[in-house]
Amino acid sequence: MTILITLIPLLPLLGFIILGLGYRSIPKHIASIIGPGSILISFILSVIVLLNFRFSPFAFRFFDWISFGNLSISFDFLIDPLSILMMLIITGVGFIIHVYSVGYMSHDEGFNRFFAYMNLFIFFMLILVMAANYAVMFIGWEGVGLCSYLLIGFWFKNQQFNNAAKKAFIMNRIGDLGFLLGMFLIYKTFRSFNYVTIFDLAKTMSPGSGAITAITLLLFVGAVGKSAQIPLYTWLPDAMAGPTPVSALIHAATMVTAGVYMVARSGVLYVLAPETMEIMGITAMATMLLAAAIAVFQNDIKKVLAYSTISQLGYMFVALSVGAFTAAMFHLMTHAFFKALLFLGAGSVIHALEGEQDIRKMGGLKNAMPKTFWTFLIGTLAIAGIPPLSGFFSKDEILANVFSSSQPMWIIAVAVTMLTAFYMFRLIFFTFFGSYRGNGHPQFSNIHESPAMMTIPLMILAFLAFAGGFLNIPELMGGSRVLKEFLAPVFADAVKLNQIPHMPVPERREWFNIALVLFLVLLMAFRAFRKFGDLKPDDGNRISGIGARSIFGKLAENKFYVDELYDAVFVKPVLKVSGALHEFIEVKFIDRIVNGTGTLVVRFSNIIRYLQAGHVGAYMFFMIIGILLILFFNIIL
Amino acid sequence: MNSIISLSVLGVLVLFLGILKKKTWLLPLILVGLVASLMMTLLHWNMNRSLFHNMLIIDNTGVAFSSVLIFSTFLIFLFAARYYRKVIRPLDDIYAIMIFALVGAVLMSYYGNLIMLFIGIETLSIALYVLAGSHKEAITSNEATLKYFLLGSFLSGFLLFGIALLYGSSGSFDLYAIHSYVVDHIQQGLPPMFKAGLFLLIIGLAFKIAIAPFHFWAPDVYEGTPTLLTAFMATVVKTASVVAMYRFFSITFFGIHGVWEMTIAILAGITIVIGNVTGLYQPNLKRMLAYSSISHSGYMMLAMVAFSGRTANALLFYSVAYSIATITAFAILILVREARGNDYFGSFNGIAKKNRIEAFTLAVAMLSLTGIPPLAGFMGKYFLFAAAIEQGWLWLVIIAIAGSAVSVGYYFKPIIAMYFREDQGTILQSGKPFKVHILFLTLLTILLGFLPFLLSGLI
Amino acid sequence: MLTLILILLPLLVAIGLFFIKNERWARNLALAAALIESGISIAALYTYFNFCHCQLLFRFEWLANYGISLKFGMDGLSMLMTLLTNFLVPVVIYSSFTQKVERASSFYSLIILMQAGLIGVFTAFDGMMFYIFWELTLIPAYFIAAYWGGENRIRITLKFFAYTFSGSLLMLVAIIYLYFHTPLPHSFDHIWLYASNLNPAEQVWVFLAFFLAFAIKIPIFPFHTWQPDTYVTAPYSGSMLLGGLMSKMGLFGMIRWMIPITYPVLNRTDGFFIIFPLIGIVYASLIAIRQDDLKRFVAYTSIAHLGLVAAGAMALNAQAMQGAMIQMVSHGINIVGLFIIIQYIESRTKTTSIAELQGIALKAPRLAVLFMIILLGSIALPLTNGFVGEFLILLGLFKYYWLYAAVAGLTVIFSVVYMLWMYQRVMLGNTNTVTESFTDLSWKEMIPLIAIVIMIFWIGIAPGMFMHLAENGVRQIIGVVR
Amino acid sequence: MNALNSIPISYYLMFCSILFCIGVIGVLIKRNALVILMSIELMINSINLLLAAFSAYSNDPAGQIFVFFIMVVAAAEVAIGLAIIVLIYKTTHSIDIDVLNKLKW
Repeated sequence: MTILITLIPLLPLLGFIILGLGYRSIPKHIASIIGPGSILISFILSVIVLLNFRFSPFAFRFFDWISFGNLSISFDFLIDPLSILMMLIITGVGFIIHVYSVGYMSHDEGFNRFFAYMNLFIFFMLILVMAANYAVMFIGWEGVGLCSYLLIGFWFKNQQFNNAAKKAFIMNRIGDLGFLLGMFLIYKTFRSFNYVTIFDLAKTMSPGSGAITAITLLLFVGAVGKSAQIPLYTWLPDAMAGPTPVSALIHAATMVTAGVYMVARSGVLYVLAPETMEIMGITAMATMLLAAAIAVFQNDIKKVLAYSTISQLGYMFVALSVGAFTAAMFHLMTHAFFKALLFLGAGSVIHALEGEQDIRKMGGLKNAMPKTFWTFLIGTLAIAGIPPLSGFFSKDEILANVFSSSQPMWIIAVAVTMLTAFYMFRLIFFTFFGSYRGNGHPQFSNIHESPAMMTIPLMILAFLAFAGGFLNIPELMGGSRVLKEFLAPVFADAVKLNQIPHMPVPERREWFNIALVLFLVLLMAFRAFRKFGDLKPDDGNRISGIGARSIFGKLAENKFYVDELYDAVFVKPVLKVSGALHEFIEVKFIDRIVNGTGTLVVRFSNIIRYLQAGHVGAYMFFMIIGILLILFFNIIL
Repeated sequence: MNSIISLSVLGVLVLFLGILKKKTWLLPLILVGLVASLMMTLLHWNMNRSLFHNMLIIDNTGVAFSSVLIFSTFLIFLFAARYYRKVIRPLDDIYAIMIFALVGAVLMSYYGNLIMLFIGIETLSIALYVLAGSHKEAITSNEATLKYFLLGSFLSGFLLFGIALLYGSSGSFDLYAIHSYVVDHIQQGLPPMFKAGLFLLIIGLAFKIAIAPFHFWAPDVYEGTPTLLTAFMATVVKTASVVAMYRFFSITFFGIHGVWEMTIAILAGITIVIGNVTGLYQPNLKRMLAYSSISHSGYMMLAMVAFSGRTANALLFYSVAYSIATITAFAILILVREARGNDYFGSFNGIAKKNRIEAFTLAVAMLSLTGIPPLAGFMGKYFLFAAAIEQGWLWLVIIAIAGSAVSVGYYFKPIIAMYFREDQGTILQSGKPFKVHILFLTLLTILLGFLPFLLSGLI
Repeated sequence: MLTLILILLPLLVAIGLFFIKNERWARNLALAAALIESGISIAALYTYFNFCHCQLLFRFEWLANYGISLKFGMDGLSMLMTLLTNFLVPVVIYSSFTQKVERASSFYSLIILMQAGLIGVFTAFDGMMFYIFWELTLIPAYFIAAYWGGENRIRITLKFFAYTFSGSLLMLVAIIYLYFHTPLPHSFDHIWLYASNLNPAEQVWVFLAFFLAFAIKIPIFPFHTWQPDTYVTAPYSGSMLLGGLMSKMGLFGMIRWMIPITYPVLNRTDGFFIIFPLIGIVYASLIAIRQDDLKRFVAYTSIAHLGLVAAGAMALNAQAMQGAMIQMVSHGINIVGLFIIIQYIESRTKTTSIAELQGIALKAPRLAVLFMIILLGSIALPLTNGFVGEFLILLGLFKYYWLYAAVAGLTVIFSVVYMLWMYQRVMLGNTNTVTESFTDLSWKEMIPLIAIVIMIFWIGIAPGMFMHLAENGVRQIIGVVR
Repeated sequence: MNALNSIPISYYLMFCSILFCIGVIGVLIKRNALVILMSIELMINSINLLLAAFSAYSNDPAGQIFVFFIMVVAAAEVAIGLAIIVLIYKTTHSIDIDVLNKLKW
């Protein structure tokens, strides 16, 4: 069994190594078997693991990594419902996206390189979720960051893309520093990195103790970096520079949710730190609101999806901040399905339009590429939360939990839901409805559906996005909560220790909430339809978006100038300081002192050598003075 | 004793050969004679006796140092033939005078009585006055000898006055007698007359060792004197004067400290600073070596200040290491002057390209003088520093290491010129014997660095 | 005995090489000697593990009445550093084969001589021997840099020599001073020196002397200004030896000599002296960002990295010191790798200016990959060698004082900033006129880099052996400190 | 003998010291090599006198023996000195010591 489990991450690694070493020699058709194949096998293995999983989490040692004295960091894997769930999502969705990429990247000369990176990413992601201690988790944590860097900058001819990649890595690293310090504090407090030991010890500690608050905050910094929350979210939109499958896999389905996973994993610690939970809640609120607001005004199809991802992640963090871990994980899963679907759909559109990403130049594609359209529509409905699609259930659960703990938060969450619905429908109307606005290139006539290699994955994901929700139908609707039961043992302690007050909500109220939210969502959808239902090429001001009108719109369209702000506050000053340090401190101060001592001695030498004037008389005189001084000091004194 | 007699005889023989115009026999005879007298000197090893009522005291210190003196002279004579290649006349006079000077030096390392000290010093000095001026045509040589003579006799006047005062107060010239006098009077403080005498004597010796502020003669005289004899001055004279000072202190102030140490310490400090710092600005190797020799006398004073049982040995090792390196440097200097007219650092450019051995030896000599391990110079410095630190003269040691740090600035000039600057052309014409000699010296330098125990445990 | 052979073999080879006229033979002989040396040190490792955990001691009373003995041995630390030396020197020599060296015999004999010196420094258990070999390495380093160096090498190298020499003279005084405070009979043996009893004031002075000497050698801010110029002007082999091994002498000296002898000072000043390397980390990283010359860039990055190591060494706890040891090895390997790559780039494009380079990755994927791996190693990505050490150091520092760890941790961010930016500007983007005709690495050229990459992953994934070696020594020293 | 005793030793000391100092001053202020030579002789002779006095007072012959040594040496020194001065005069046609300062700095 353990061998099978270790194979799960190792197979993608093997794929990476093979493809990496033979990135020139291996022909495409073989690469396109190795790449997805390795993932498929590890998916099957994960399924096997799931099937013979007996509801008792078990950890085992792969090998000893860093160990000396009393410190021992070993490469341990932990298999419990949570990690199994993540493994399934990663390998499953990963495999589908791999398959899709075979079609999508078919014409790219970096084909093998692409799959090598993708496999490497899967490897690290699996390490991240399968780790049994924070140190090993950190391996994955950094590794996925690296892969996202490599994949965002995949087309490295273009320095813009490289900048985006660099930005992503750096911002991730800022988070990672927090994570590291968190780990150190953990080690200092609990003398271990192992989840089990840590949580057992933590349970005994009093809630709100300083150490735990600090730990959770530092870890949360890491999560903020990884999961693109305020203030470290600006890398994610830029990350859309990478190939679309990358955006789907890394920047929607898996990597960006690592933060959520990590917080859920350390749930025990977090419930013991109410302050952290509050901070997390506020951050998440702000993030999802901001991101949703920006998304409404974006005209790049992928950017819209990117911002929607950010806000959905905020959603998950809100759930975490009220201690609704299952809900968060549930939404994580469904989000993985429908956001991957949406990205791949967008990808197929871009593919068809030969790289066009501006939705203002699209339109009327629903006839040209029906499969893409229908799947995309399903995705939209799902994310908008239309029953009975997956999004509805997951969102509803989060909303229910939030409502039971604090109404104001609930109101904001609802607002975000409305915005989500609005921008998603705006997107779909811009893209697929109305009439084609891409004047000339490419000709509407030769726009056609993507190959089966790409559409089949779309359909599979569409099915998942549709049916994924049934895993966890609330009792309210008399459903069975498979996922909740499945995850229950993991979160048992966390839920027990949860500090946030949960007032029971009467059923009628819950039904009312659901109905209300649904109504509002439909309202927004309708409003979107009224505005952008059928866009013609001529009516410019509607096309150019609402941005043109209100000042708020302007701000939002320019992402509230956050990038510019960061540039002015951090980037430019650092460069200036760097130059200044070198010029003034290094060269003109420190080094000048060093050289100065040298020149000083030489000057001194040049002075005193004139004592040696060459006149015998002078010499005698000096000597006499010397003699007199010596006699004076030794005899008179 | 043997050495004194044998050397005097040798000198006379040399003169006879000169009369007989046997030019070719001269140097072989001298070298053999020197080796012979070296042997004779070593025969005295471990026979501690005093001759003529303590006029001469034959002890291991004396034996060791006089052997060193004879050996250095031997090394210098190795290069004599080369140096006087162009001269036709026999040169017996110069060689003879050198040997007589050596006799004086040996006397200084054996003396047990101030009379002997005086005679030794004067024999040495008067001989050197002549040698310094031996290059009669060269005005520089004339100037050198004049300066040396005037300053020398002037200072030996003070030396004599000192001796007289010591005699007046202690009633004897015998070191042991003076020692007993000191022992008696040290409690109620030595009388001013004695102190005056003491310090005048010290000053007289300090002049010979070239300690600031009595060092002024050194650079000028070194520069003006014919190079071979400069080597003689820089090594033999210095060693002899140091050992003379050591003998005086070790016997008259046996087991007594604090009368003269602070004075010497301050002088040493000044010497190290002036020597090293001034050396930094010198344009040519010869003058630079003069200043380096000044600074080295400063270093030697470290051991003198920290007077202990190990001082003699430290001085011995240091003077050997210093002499060997200096002689090497002068040997190369002779070559360069011959080939390129002058010894400005510019004329050393690119020697390493065509004369690898010469460059290598000079480099080793310079590094040894700088005190880079594992060369002899380093071990020498180590013994001095160790002695000084043991006695707690930390500030002096700090000055000393600062000096060594500065000395890198000038000792590396020839190295840089030879290895890293572009070539100037003329190759140095050094015969095979010459190569062998300098390699022999370099080997000694390295060997003493690796196996210091050959010399470190002697006395 | 093995230890003695390890020191003597290169010495003799170095002397022999001087007299070899044929340059091709000279360099091959040098490489052969270096490889044999590595073989011997592996044998030493084998005996160390299998037969005795003893320290392969060699002892010979050299100056009995002055307490100096030729005492050489290999505990874990020495073994680790010796392995590093004997791994890097062949790599350095081999990588120099790709370009023409005039007077090769002298060149290689100096390199081998330096190797002898380094091994002497790392294996010396006698204070005076440590000092002697310490200086012995300086001479070949100086000559290599000054003879085969770039423009205005004379001034720069003389500055380098004088600066480091003054520092080590202070150390000499400190060592002698200690000697006279060792229990009777005085001795330079390290156990005696550890046992020397000084009053607090003396301790401070001795500590300062040591600290200055090592700080200049490593170098630690603000004593680092000789280093960038020297790295730039020195030939590549020289820079590799300086950055890869000579800087380690300082750190090793700290761990082996300074800390066990004067740790009370570190305790009393609680961590004041750690502030210098910490400043150095931030300062050098910031400066590195804007450097245009690749060698200068590497120089500043190494100041930052070594600052971290020094901070770890002075944090006086097992984790940090362990990390420092591992990180010394890793940094040595990585910086040599970087220099090799820069050497290849310059040999093809005749420039080291970042601004002039662009898009090399398009032309040379192999170079790009190897470069990226080494780069990841030096930004301390998990599973590469950089991480293990950096992680432990930061962990230890955190235990010492969390703020220090936070500041030192900035290297996690900065390293990515400057490294990636450099990589982006040099390797990525589209080619320009300079890099138009850039040819990819030949297998011959790849060999040293592959060796380095293997080490990077070995230490990164399975540091067990290295940890074990380091632990053995570190435990002793921490034992002394406690 | 008693005539000698009637003069205290300190007188001799004073006298000789003054003589010595005169010699020193002569050396310092004169620029003529010959005069300097003479002044040095004066110094040495004052020392001779002092030594003689000391030896007489401590009736110990050593002092007076030493005086003879000094005389011999002084003679030799003077011989050399004059030779040198002649040499200088040949080359520079002057015996002013300040003419010769080629060697400096």
